Amino acid sequence: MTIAGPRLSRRMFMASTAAVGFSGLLPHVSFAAEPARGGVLRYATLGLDTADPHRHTGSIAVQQIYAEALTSIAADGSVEPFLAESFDISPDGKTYTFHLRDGVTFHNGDVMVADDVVANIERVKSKVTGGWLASAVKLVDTVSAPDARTVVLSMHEPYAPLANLMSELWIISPKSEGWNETIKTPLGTGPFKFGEWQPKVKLVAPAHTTYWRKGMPYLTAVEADLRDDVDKGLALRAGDLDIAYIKPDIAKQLATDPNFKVSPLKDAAWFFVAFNNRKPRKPFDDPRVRQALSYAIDKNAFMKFAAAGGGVVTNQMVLPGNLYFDQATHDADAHTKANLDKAQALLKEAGVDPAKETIEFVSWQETYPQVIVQMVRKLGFKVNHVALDDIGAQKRLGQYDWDMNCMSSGPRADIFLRYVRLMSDGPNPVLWGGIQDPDLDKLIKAAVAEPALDKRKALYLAAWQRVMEKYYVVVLGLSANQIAMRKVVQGYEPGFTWSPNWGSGGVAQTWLAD
Amino acid sequence: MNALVIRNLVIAKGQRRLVDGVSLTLAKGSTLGIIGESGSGKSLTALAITNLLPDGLSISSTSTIEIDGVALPTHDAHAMRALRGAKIAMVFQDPMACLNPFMRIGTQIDEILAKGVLPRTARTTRIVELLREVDLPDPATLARRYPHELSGGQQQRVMLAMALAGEPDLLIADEPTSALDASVQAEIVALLARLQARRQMAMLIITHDLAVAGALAHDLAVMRAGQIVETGPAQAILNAPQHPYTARLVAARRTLVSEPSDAAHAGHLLVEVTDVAVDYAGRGLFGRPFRAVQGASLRLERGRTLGLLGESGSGKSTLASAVAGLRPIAEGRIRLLGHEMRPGGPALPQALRRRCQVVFQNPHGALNPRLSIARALGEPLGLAGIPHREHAARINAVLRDVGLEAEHAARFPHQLSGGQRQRVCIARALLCEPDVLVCDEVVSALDMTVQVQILQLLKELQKKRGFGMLFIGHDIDVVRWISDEVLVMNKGRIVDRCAAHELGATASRDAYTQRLMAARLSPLAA
Amino acid sequence: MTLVMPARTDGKARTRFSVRAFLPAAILVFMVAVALAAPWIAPFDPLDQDLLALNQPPGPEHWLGTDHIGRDVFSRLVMGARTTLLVGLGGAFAAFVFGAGFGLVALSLGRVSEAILFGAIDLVRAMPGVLLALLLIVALGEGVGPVTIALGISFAPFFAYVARAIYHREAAKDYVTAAQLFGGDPLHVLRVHLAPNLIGGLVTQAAILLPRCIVTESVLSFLGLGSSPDAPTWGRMVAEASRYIELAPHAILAPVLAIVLLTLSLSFFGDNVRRTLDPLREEAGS
Amino acid sequence: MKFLANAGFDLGRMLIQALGIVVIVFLLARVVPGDVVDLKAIEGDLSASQQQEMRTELGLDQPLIVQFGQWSWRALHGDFGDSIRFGRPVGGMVRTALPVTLVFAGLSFVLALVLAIGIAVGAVMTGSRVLRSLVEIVNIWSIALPTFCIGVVGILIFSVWLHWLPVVGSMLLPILIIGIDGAGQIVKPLYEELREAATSTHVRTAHAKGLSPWRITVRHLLPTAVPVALALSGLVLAGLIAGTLTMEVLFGLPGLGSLMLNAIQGRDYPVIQAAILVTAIGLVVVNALTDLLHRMIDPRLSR
Repeated sequence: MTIAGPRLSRRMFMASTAAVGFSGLLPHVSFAAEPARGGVLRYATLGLDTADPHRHTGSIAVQQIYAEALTSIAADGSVEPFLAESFDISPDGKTYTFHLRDGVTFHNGDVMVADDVVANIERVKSKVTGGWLASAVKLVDTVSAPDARTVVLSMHEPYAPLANLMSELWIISPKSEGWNETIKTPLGTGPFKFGEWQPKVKLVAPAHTTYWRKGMPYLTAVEADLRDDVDKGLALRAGDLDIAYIKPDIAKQLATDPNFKVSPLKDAAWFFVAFNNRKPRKPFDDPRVRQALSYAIDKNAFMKFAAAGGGVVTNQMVLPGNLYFDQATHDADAHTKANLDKAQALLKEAGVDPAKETIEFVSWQETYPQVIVQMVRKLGFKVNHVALDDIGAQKRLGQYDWDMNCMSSGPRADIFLRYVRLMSDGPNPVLWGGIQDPDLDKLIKAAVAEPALDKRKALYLAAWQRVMEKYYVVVLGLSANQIAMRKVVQGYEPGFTWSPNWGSGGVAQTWLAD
Repeated sequence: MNALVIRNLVIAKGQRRLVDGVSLTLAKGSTLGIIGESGSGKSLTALAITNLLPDGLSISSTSTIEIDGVALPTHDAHAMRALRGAKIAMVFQDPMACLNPFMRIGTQIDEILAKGVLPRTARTTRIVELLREVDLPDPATLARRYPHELSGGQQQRVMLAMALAGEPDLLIADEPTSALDASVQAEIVALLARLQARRQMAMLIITHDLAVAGALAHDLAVMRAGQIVETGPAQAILNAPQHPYTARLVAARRTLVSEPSDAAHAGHLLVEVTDVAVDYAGRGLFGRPFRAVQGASLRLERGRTLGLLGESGSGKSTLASAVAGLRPIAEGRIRLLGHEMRPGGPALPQALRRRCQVVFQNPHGALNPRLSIARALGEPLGLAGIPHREHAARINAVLRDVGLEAEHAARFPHQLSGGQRQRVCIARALLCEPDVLVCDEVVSALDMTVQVQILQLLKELQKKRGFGMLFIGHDIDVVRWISDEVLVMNKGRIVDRCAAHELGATASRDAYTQRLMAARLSPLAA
Repeated sequence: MTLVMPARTDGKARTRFSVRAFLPAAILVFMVAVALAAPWIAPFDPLDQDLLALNQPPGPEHWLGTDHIGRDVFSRLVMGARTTLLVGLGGAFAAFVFGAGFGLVALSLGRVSEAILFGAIDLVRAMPGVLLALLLIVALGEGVGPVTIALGISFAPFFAYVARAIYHREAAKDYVTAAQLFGGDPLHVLRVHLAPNLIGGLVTQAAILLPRCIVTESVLSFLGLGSSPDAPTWGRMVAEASRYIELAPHAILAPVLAIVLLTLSLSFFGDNVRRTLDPLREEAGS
Repeated sequence: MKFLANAGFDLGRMLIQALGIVVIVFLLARVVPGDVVDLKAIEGDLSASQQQEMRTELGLDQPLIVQFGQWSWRALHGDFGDSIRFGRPVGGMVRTALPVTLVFAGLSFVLALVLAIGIAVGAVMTGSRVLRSLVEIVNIWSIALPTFCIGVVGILIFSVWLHWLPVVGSMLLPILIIGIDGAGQIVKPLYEELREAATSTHVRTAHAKGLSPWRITVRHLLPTAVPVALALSGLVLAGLIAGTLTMEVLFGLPGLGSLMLNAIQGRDYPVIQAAILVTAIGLVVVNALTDLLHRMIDPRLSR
């Protein structure tokens, strides 16, 4: 299997953009007009936690501006070549060969060679303790560079998600300051350089003049606004930002405003209710009680609120149209509407008097969990709702002294990153109640090791069926995160993940109309 | 020609008339004194002349005030300002409070000069001249000082210099000496008299002190409850008062200057103070302690009164509170009713403490405003363990003893006059059946007529009950009249002691005592 | 132009006094009554969401409209009176207990302990108040209880200072000295002479701090650390609605007006309390 | 000499106070449940052993006293270490945040004092009904209306509707809001003090001297109110810290307040401590300055 990327000529770029087609929302760009050069793009989505791309532990929505990887995720969620112009996977799924692009330079002017890539993979393997990438790279036996433009990875065992995960293994010049400890000033290959960073305030990224995509970037700089308390909707309207991530209700409001364009990320965030699966308390260990609670939930009403009228009600972790979405399972969803009678009957069957039970309910400080709490109260349960900040929730969930939560989880580069949280030894499983199910683990492991897509999909689906049966986690629906842009922003369309820069789109191609 | 004519002055607060139909005439070049006790309206009359009445007080439209034959422009603020400080100048009671603490002396005087046409350099010279005119030493340096760096007498002289700066035709002096020590009072009175005579100003003196009025005024007006009860030449009024109120005032003063009765016979020894020193803790963490009393010795016997005479800051009150066991001593020893107190020794036992009571200067602060008189008097009874049912009878009895009625028991302190309050305080002390009564300036805050009543009451009670009395005061006449023996204190030391009747400016006395006696203004003594 | 205030005649002062005394007290009583009777007054469950009617303007069904998750603003306002007064009063009361208690203990133990313990109080005072409350709430967890305690600790110094000022002022009074001469022990002095003054001063202080407690609670809510997420307090209503001010101005206006009304009443009420509890003032007026 | 000794004593006391604040915050920050590793675990998918490893790496598993000792020793040498959340030098983060807060707080402080003194003096001087009502209104305004509430309305009107000011980064609106709020906290006591002073004996004397109302106000009335104004300005200053915090959050001003809030939320101990230390020292300096000013203005204290 060879996946080759086009050498981007201008025409090819247009073709590839058109091919995205997935959202049906093409950039409102008149390509007859020559992109204007210059200008600073003020961009505000999520934050930046570290200057060391390999050590990132928080959101990754900014560093793609200056750091790029061998692969990237296209708008439809498929993997596409990036710094590698193509890559091959051996039939046993154990050997990956990456063919590097010619003429890629780091921000210090050095040309990127295969040894640089090897050094990056080795660094992640040996130095980095955190992150989902670390556990994947641990499976790598050897990394070698047969020539200056080829990198070969061989694995212990087949590992299907690798190509996707490589989109988050950023290639940084080993000459970057702090390489041996924590990188302070990363020298990447991205269209913009890592300029001045004020944590939680801003990152100023000036253009990389010898960027590998000829003629790009058009902008002189990107200024990423990293403040998370500012009302981005207001800032956008006041003209303080060009591109911003906004809440669904604001998106609804701005969508009717001719000065703005609102467009979703192509992968959606999913909302779910999870039960305490590691140390379940009576009677919430009884699947009938969990089922009853699920019947109390009106998913339609919830999603209408959470996505401000948008969003999709389903019982799976991905949107319809996604490779891993299963229509039959979707159609069989018993919980699209609330059914309080059935819920009461189930409780009776389980011998539970809801008036005598208090549900310990944990959530973040958001409004949507309150909707679920109210629905559950309708059933007659008393609910002790604790809304906590990130750390507080993390701490509390990890104590497993709660019964139920309502959370959401954002876009991921690969479906595996969603399933891995449901595994017994998965990283940070607390949001999903710390499932401990060897059978489920087996199914997911088998899916991961399966190179053939159809079989892999079937295995993942079987795993998901088991999750639904056991009522470990109940998916409420999905809602795409909305990105709003001022009309002057041209050539930008949100991608699959939070990444603002990928092979067939992003800030490198963006320009300002005035 | 008259400098000031007031006709039918009425000052009201709402419906209440505080000054009611006062008419006065002050001839150019002469001095008019207005005398009266607190609340008589004399100060308001003075303030009305400068149109500086406090909030809420209004002058009736039928009143007229004329200066040099011209009606006061009360409704023209600008014209009033031009008049104030120039034609009319005023000196108030407490010079410390009257001077702006943030400004140099010279600047404060210059504020008046600056209203005129003098150039800056000429004004500087004039300031020095003015300060010299009020007999201040080294005027050039003094002009650069701040008020708090001056003594009380000096401050009042500065006030006078400031008043003179506008070359006034009329000088109003409202209790100009009341806040000053006795020895300074006489100097200021003399200065005022000299200035008036030299400049031939019209002067209006407002005072409660007959001696001051007698020394300064050519004519007198006696005020009572907002009305003038008697006017006439000063000496005539003081020597032969016509109105009964005036007569009472004069009689009160005469009582005090009359020779005291024979010294009481000494009973057994109650208090013996030997070489006592008392310290005040220093300010701040590293401040050195301040020695308020040094080497004081005294003896007080049953039935006798020991007077402690001194000016403010002489240490007399400190010594008294040490005797009462309220303040630790640094040196020496005090023997009170057989119990000996030493530096660092144990405090006075509760049982003894009750037998030595103190009556304070300000009856206002000595009574809790929240407690009725009955409850205030019940406090010592309750603490002595006397059953509640007996309280009423005892309280009524003691109220009668101090000249009050049983109905006063139901009142609150603010419903009583100053004199009545002081009687309550005395009654409260008596309820403890004290052997020693310390009276700390008990009459200083009271009007002259009331002072005499309280002093007579104390003497009477002492005769009846036989307690020993330590009487602290700054007024020579008062202390001399009530005491059997007088100790004179100055700067923390007892400088002189003698029998009360021996207290006089005779050469055998201490220099300080002589100075005090010489400064005494007593035109009525003759 | 004069420096003196226009004269107020006695008659005018008297009528103004009575209105001033009556109205604030009436409003406060009304608010407490509403808080007590809240479950019977509120037409809706304050937590009930009508997800089809978000940010509805005031109308016949929802008298004051609905908020951003479709809850009835009027019901929340009425029920919120409970938690608000509870948090406000609780905070002020906790501050009273911590401050006055700590202060009096410090004072009664003598000069050295006073210096040391009041040093500690100065320390709390010098800490930026919201920051201290913030840390305390993060440490104690959210909810009405922790917020109340955090407010109590942050505002305690005010009471300690008032207690100290009154203590020293009163201790210097001659009647306190006299009480000692009659054989009164410190407890007697505290009971008979200090307590009435202390209570007056502290109650006045509490009336001043009560609205500040309520507003501080709203600031904490705004910063994401208020009382429990669905127990409505006026402050939290303000904080939550502030993001939707354009879509639903009524949802913020209602609690703001309620807070202003409460504040105004309390400030006038506090003035009146001070007046009535201070006989000296009365005397000065007579 | 005594002046210097007193000032030195006060300064020492205030420094001890600053130290006390830092110790309290150090302890309190660590009582707060959760640490930065928990935060990193959420999105970073750290397994339990990875989390433990990271704690050791950051020194979070050492005894508190050791942590405090190490931190203060380095802080004494001007080294505040690296942010454990962002891996940046804390010194740099504080340095970039400080000027924002200094300018913001400073201007708000000045505005508050100017407004409060202006209104109070005006009301006392003219006795005007309008100005006296203004005293009450500004007072109630600051008691009852949370600053963030006014801030939101302000943004809506001036930024979104009128497009006069940007939402993010503009200081004009927050300075106005905090200035008025601060003025409200002190204008009433100041007014009452001035009114009291207006009836004081030395002001009466000044009237008796026939001086103009303007001169009386400036030279006789205002100096009397100085101690109160200074004491009250301490109150404003304390309120200012809370006010700047919410305003910085609302208006996205990258100052000390939002640095501190973010650090608390992220359990970024070195940043919390450094920011608090700087704030505490700032308070000490300002208090010392007001004290000095008081001593300089009042000749009775300058000996």
